[in-house]
Amino acid sequence: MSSWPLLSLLVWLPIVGALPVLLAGARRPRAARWIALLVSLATFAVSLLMLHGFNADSGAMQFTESRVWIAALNAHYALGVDGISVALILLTTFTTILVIVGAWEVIQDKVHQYMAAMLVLEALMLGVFCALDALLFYVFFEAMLIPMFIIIGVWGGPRRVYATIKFFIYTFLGSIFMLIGLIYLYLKAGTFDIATLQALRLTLPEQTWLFFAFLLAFAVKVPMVPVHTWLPDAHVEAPTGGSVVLAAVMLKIGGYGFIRFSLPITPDASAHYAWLVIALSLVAVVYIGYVALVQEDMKKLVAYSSIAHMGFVTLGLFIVFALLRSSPDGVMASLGVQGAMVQMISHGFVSGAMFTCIGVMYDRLHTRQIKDYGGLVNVMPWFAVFMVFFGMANAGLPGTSGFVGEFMVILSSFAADPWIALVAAFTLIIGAAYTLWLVKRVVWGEVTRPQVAAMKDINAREAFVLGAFALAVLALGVWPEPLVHLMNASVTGLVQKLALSKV
Amino acid sequence: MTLSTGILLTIALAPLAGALLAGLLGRQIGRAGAHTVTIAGVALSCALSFYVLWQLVWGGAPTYNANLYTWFQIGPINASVGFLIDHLTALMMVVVTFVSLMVHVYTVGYMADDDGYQRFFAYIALFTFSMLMLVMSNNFMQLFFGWEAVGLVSYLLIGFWYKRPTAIYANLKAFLVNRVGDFGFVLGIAAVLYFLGTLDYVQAFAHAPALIGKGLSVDGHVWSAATVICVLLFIGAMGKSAQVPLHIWLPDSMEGPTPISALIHAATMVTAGIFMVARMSPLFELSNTALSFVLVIGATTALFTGLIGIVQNDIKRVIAYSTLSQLGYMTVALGVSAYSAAIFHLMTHAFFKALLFLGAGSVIMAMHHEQDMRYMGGLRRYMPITYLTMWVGSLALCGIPPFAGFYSKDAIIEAVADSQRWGSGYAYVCVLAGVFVTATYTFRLMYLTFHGRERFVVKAPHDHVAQGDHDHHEPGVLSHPPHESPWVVTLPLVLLAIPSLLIGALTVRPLLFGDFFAGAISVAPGGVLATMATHFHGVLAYTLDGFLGAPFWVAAAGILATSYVYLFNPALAGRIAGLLGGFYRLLCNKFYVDEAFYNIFARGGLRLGRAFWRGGDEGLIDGAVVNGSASLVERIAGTARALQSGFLYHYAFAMIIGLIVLLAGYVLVGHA
Amino acid sequence: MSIELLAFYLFASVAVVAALGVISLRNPVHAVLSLVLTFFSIACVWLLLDAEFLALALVVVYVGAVMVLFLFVVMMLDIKVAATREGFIRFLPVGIAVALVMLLEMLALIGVRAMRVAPPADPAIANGMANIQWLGQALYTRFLLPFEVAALILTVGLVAAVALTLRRREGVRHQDAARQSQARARDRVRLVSMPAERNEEPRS
Amino acid sequence: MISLAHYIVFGTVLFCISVAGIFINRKNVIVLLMAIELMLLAVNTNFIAFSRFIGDPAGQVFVFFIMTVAAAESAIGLAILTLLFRNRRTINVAELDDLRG
Repeated sequence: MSSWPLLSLLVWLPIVGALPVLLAGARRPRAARWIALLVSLATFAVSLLMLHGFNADSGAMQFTESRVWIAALNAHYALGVDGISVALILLTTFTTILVIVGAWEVIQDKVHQYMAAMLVLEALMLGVFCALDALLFYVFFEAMLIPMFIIIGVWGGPRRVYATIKFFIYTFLGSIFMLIGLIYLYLKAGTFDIATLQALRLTLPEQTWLFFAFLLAFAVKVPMVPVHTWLPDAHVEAPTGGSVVLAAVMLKIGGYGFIRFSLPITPDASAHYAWLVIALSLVAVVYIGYVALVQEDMKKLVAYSSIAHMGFVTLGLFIVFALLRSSPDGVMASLGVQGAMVQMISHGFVSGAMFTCIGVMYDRLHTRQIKDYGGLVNVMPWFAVFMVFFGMANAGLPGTSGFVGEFMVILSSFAADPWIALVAAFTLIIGAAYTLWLVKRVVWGEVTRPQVAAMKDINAREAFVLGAFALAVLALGVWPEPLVHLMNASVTGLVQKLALSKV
Repeated sequence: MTLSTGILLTIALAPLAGALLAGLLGRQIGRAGAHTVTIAGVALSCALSFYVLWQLVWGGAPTYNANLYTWFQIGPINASVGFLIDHLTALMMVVVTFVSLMVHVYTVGYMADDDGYQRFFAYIALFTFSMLMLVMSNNFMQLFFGWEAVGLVSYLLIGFWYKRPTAIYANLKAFLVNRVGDFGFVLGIAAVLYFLGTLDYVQAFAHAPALIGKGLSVDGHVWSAATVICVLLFIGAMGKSAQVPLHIWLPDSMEGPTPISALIHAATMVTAGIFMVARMSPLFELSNTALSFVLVIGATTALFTGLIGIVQNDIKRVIAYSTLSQLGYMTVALGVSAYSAAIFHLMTHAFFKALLFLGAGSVIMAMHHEQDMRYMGGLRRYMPITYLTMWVGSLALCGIPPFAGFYSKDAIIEAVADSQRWGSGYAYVCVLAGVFVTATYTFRLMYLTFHGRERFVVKAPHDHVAQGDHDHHEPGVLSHPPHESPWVVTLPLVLLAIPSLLIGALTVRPLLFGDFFAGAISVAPGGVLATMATHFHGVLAYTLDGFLGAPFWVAAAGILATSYVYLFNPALAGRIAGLLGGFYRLLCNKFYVDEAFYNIFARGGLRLGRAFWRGGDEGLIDGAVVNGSASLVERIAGTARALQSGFLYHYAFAMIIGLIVLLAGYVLVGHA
Repeated sequence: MSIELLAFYLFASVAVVAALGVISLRNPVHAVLSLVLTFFSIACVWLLLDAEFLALALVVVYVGAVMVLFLFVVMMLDIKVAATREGFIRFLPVGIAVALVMLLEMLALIGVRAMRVAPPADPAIANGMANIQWLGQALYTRFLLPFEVAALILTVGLVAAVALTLRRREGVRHQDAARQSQARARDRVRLVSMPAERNEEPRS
Repeated sequence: MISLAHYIVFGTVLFCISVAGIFINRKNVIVLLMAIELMLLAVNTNFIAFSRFIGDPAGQVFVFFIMTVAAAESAIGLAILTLLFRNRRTINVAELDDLRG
């Protein structure tokens, strides 16, 4: 087990697998699809193997491997995972399969390129979650933009150029500052090794600068208000699969970045400016909730709801400091971080499923306007079951995964400050309002348009994708303990790090 | 003898299994299959619930409290799924499963013609599961799970006829208003975890005394921890149990089929809030402030929603407002620490209100889904069983001795009268006036429906196409005369009428004045019920005393007045309405609470959202900052572009002028 | 007033007047000739500075080569004088103003008063060399690399000027030595084997 | 006695005349080129004067290079001018705005 470079296999398998997909060429889309599916299944299998071998009782990095990469910069090709990354890796490999199956007949143009782009995207995202070297992380982080850029730009909607450029420049602008921060850290520490950087002592002014550099990069990715406006546009223009990956995995990289970089490298500055992040998170919950309420485009609505849900992630991560102040044993703080993590995983499933649902509708009617639908339950009963289910999950109903993270974050934020919890809990109302109003207008009611009357219920392939999502959502909602246990040691380790000042 | 985990699991999961079978395989197993599996599941649950109750009460089994599995565990914080079975739980389980079983049977008749037959059975079985999870829970997390799950099923069932715009409006409204309550509830749970460090009931109650002295400083005013916890939790109860001002969803929920109005919106789900507060009695006892809050809210609900009930014409809405009012009574009981009385009333109410709803459903079936009482009248000749059972329910509702409602309601009123808690004076006025109001709307309903002249005409249909179309018919015109409902409908009526008549007298001693709830409900020393118990000298004496009490005479006054108006002088009703003028309009418009909520929260929310979206996202962030920076670059570049005239001499001038400026700079600044 | 100073004023004033002619004369040919005069006068001023080599080089290079080139171009091109002169009056005040402002600024900056110093002894003579030797020694030792670069620049300038003005006119016959030398017999001569007479049936 | 100031003022005057020339003859490329030559000459004069008064041959060497470059420059400039005239039939600068952004 340990002799195998399992993580390298995980990261490179999709890239290597993308080659035959590309070689299958435009004339053999069937072959391209099947190879892509097999590769994604194999990658998932590797990730399961990794899960099997993972020791959840240890908070240390596991499956580590390290080779000199750029000797002049003392940069290493260093990979390793802890509980937090394992959870996100599983989310990535799982989602990719569903995205590939979901695109099966939907994508008809340049199938091989689409599938290859998806696989490469998967590999790069896995790389981000595995990297233990900041430079390697940065390379994966930036490279990830390229396949996404292509996916939106080639298979996207009518305003895809605007959306891609907005997406790219936004993200790039943020990550440039991160690069500057990393270079500073490198000059200071002489290495890009993340663990060393985390242990590096830094003065408060230094930390402040670095914190804001990281904040900008990850806030754009999460996205946090007010740097969120790329997301609705990108989602609206992206093809279904692109939206799913974007919402399910890419946004999580922002949260992951906070966990790997912002919090442990600049704990004092993070503590100092936690109020800012918390305020922005709460704004995300309330303000974005209201904005989501009035959206007329389904994808925009779900995109905005993603922003609101990701607000819980940042909230859960940054109330840690207040919680450590009030109860130094770190239990409540762990609860907050766990909540943020569970929320990330859950949001991956729920938003992925929501976008798949919208994709299913879009494939039939080629519109995403809410007013063009209505009464789907009459013609697509099984679809309605899924849509209502995922709607409920999006609204955070207990028993679905959407509830777990929100619940944990609200519980812990009350301990930090009841007012924070009060505002955060507002999502219960507003989240239900926009989601169920969407469900009401789309699913319920009488069929009023003849086009809707002609819509066919989901086929086996779509049922498989939605069913897989539904199972994941349900499993996580009914029994989150395995996930919590998987991450517990790592989260505890993180919280312990945060409790110590680096000044 | 101890309770077995297997039996408890079976109680909870049997309805779920039925729901899944009927829901997912509905087409395969067919209509008969669907109702067979769900009824079997619920019947099993019901039988086992009775067994569990028997074990606990007569078998001497100790309270069961165990976790089934860990939901999550972070350090010492544990959230689990588990059961806490004591007398209170067992009583609730019996009530829930019994009413549910009755409703299941009844549904076989009521929904016989509906396309969504299997779906309906799946929903109500799922509801039973959720409600059982709620009452059997041993911790706050699972309580919230059940709490929300019953809300979900309620949402699905109110919108059961999803083609009706009013139905899907009502279900959205119900869910959202409930969410407002849940908002408080989840914060309450968070407060419990924060102050008590656990989510488990038993541990939390054990730590409860530690709350004394703890507080939460809000804007300089320190609120005691117990007050914060209890008020927040009670906000949840206000949503679920439809207390003013979160009551607005319940009348609209009558858009759902009648069986669920009986099951969910009368007997069980809406009483979850009452159950919850009773369950949390060790916490509520610590805060007089919170209990006064509960008391005032409950009293207001009891009187004012009852008043609205008087002017309603829809038979189901009258009962719905009556439910609101009765929930108010229960809440009042909670507010004066008479938790047992609340639970007692909850139980009696579950039986007679389910009976009333199912009876109303029977009437509605007979009237071909006409719900407006103005087109009924004189039905007693056509449907005697319904008529008689409805009378049992009505008398129970009015609190006439010796019907079940008398014992519970009288106890509540007496408890309020005895209570010294802040607000109890107001509450006493409200509940006593409420008795009059209750009698009025109940007898009005009975008279309008079953007595007086027939206000409908029977006309044979001209063609057979219109026959099956129940929803769109001329008001007051029936295609064939009303008739008594089939046995699957009347059997539950009879089975519910029996407890409506007897359960009060049979159980008043242990439930109210005995130690049935010892260990489950805790009351601070000197509670009103303890005082009342000292005056209790047997059921018979208690019943006879009832005829001398103020409530009986108030009720009698209401009955007499209503009888005079509706039996002998029907024109008087309109004249009274005219006389009251503005107040009548206020009642018809339900005190304008719906309008206020709609305008402030729904419309206001949308307007706010639009303002945020257009102004904030599109205007400020995208317009000014994102695209603004892009267009700024463009504008600067455009200006700079004009400089590139392409004429050489312009460039030469620029150089020369630059040189001059540079030189001038040196001249002015001086060179080193 | 020494004879040198007198000479300086003479040459300088001629140069200035001729320079003014350069920028103001209507006919380009006259302007070029006026420029030649300026060069000459300046070369004389340079002689007063004991820079014999550069003065002569100026005459040889500029007057002999560059100015001829100018004249050549001016005469070769058919320039419409009127068109190029438009705006002359309009820009005159501005030009004068700019020039005057600049002059004043420069003079103020240079601090002419401080430079009213007598010239030292001729450095070349002081080193016991002629000016050309003095210059040559610096040029081929300290400035050898720039010198070579300057040579390169001149070559590039030469090639560039030729390349720029070279044009291949269509329809004009000209010699292409490269193609001539590449010519092979089989490109030019085609050997055709033909039977001496036809063996077919005779024409009717 | 001819002081350094004489030469400097002379060079400055020449320089300013050529600046004025550029301003006044903005349409005629040939005069512009000539004005530039004149300007270089003024600068050269200063170089030589300083070289003479400081006693360093570098100034004169520099003039040498300037002359070299100026010769190359005017050769190429005139070549461009010829080419321009051949293609455009004009050397009026007012009509040449290909560089416009």
